[in-house]
Amino acid sequence: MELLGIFYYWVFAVILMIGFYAVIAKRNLIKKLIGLSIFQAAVFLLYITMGKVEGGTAPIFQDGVSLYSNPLPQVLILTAIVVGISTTALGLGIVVRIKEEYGSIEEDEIQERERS
Amino acid sequence: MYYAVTVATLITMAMALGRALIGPTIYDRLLAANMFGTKTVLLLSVVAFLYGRPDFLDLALVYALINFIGVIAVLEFIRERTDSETAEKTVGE
Amino acid sequence: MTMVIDILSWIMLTAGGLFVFIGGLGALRMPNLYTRMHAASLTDTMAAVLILGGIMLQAGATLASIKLAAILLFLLITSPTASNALASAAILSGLQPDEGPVKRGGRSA
Amino acid sequence: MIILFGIFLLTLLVITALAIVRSESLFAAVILTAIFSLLMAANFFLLDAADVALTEAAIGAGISTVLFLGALALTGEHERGGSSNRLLALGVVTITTLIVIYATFDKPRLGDPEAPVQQHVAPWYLEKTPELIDIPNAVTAVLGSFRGYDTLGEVFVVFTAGIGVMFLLSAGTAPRREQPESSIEPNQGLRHYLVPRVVGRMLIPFIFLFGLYVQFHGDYGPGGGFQAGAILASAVILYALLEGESQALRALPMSVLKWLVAGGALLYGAVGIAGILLGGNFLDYSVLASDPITGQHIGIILIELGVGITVTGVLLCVFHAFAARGKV
Repeated sequence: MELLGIFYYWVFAVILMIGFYAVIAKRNLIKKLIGLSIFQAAVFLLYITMGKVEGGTAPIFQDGVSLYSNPLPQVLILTAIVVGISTTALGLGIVVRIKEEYGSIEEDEIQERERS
Repeated sequence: MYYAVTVATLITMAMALGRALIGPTIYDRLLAANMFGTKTVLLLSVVAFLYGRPDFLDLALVYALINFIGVIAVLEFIRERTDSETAEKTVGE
Repeated sequence: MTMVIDILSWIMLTAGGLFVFIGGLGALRMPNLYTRMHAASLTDTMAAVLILGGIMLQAGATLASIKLAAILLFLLITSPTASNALASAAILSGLQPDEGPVKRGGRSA
Repeated sequence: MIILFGIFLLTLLVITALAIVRSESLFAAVILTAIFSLLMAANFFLLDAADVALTEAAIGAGISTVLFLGALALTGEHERGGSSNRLLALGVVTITTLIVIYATFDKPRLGDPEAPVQQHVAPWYLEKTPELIDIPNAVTAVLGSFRGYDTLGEVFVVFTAGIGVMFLLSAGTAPRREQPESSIEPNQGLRHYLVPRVVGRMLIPFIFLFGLYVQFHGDYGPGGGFQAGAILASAVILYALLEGESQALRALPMSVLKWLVAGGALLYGAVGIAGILLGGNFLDYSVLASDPITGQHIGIILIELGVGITVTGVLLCVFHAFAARGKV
């Protein structure tokens, strides 16, 4: 149980870093955005994991249940998911404009175009 | 008994994920994603009962209603692409 | 009476679990896209009917049963539609039945 | 037993994330992202977060795939491959992973009721919700009333992002209307595909109905404005995919959508101002009716409505902005 309880955090760390890798190592801008949303998802997972209470249930009151999980992280993440998709859309909009101006969405090609 | 169904669903999810990873075509991946969606509906319904909170079936209902929009979007995407390819060909000729 | 319903629902749940598993196996092992689609549709319809039906028997005449019936109904409507749209998209892009993946411009990744 | 299911799903989640990053085809990556979202929703549900799972479902099932595909149609679907400074990146990532994992040993175990996060304001929220607000869903109570400022801020972020996308994607090209309507291919959607079209049209009313149910049932079960906005937007996007974007614009013109985007945020702000005018604090709903609890109910319904309207408007505006860009 000790280790199982901590496994969730390891998964969080690994997913966070997979997203981070995509953001720093990939040259394709859309791939970077996908990486960013994976990164985001890892943070969501961490918050929700912290809010869980052993033996509790979802914080929607019901007769005969006295132990509920923490509603606060859920509120934060619920709004963050919708904000996340809006900001991803904004990022995609910028990528589309970059493609139109530079003819490419690969980072190094854009930089070459910039230098010449 | 709910546990048995949950385990079967989870194993099938893993197999669908396997198909999504192997491919080979994107349609295989899409098929796997769609299958994954149905499995999620089943999993969520069963787990809602396992938790004794059947009022959470709303979640499964969302997936049952809107999960196929993704596939429709891909169909539209492919149609658009094929159309523009044919248009380019006609212009080229 | 409850005994009979219980046994019936357990049978349905077990059979449903089995169908889910078989369908998943088919989707993984079948040789090409269209046969795989056939296997996947097994889990979408037969298994869904059995599993959701089994849970419905357990739930009895409650609001949950009505919601389950709605889920089942929509699932039975949407998943064949999705399969149809998927097959249309595959045909449209030049993936013929009976053949393997068509290599065209590196589309098959 | 449940925790084992959770761990299984989390393992699948890691595999999917790896596959997304490794895949060369962006199209495949987008489809895998859909699977990733399904797994996230299942995990949230296992961790007692029904509302969050519902949000992830409503966003991930249709809208995010549609947006990514819209962007791919405009930019090309193949990555040229290769990574810059791969070894350096791998090194940085490995070291950071190890540091983060080392840090996790000091974290409270999963589900520990003594953890600091469970000691702060959360018990107060859980205790006071029945007394002060009297709705069963504590998440909606915290979202709408206790932390109304936060939610107002989030709504304005969504609003700003929508405005930003519209600015970016309407710049630099001639407006579409100047082109003759009968250019090569009028945008016709999937009209020739009978089965999706008939079934889709039949389902749209049900999706709308369900969206409204989620909107107004949010006080009593999982749901609320954010989820409902995404579901309603999915319904209109489905219509646009089936009948062609111009038909969807005829049903819900851009001018109406712009009013929706601004109107929802304004409604939220107006509820706050109304609180001030009636002698309370900003976003204090207790003064909206003679009975504080009824006032809270009215306030929460109104602000959830505002959230729902803005989210629907923004998501649809973003969709139309991408779709219109493709046709020029």
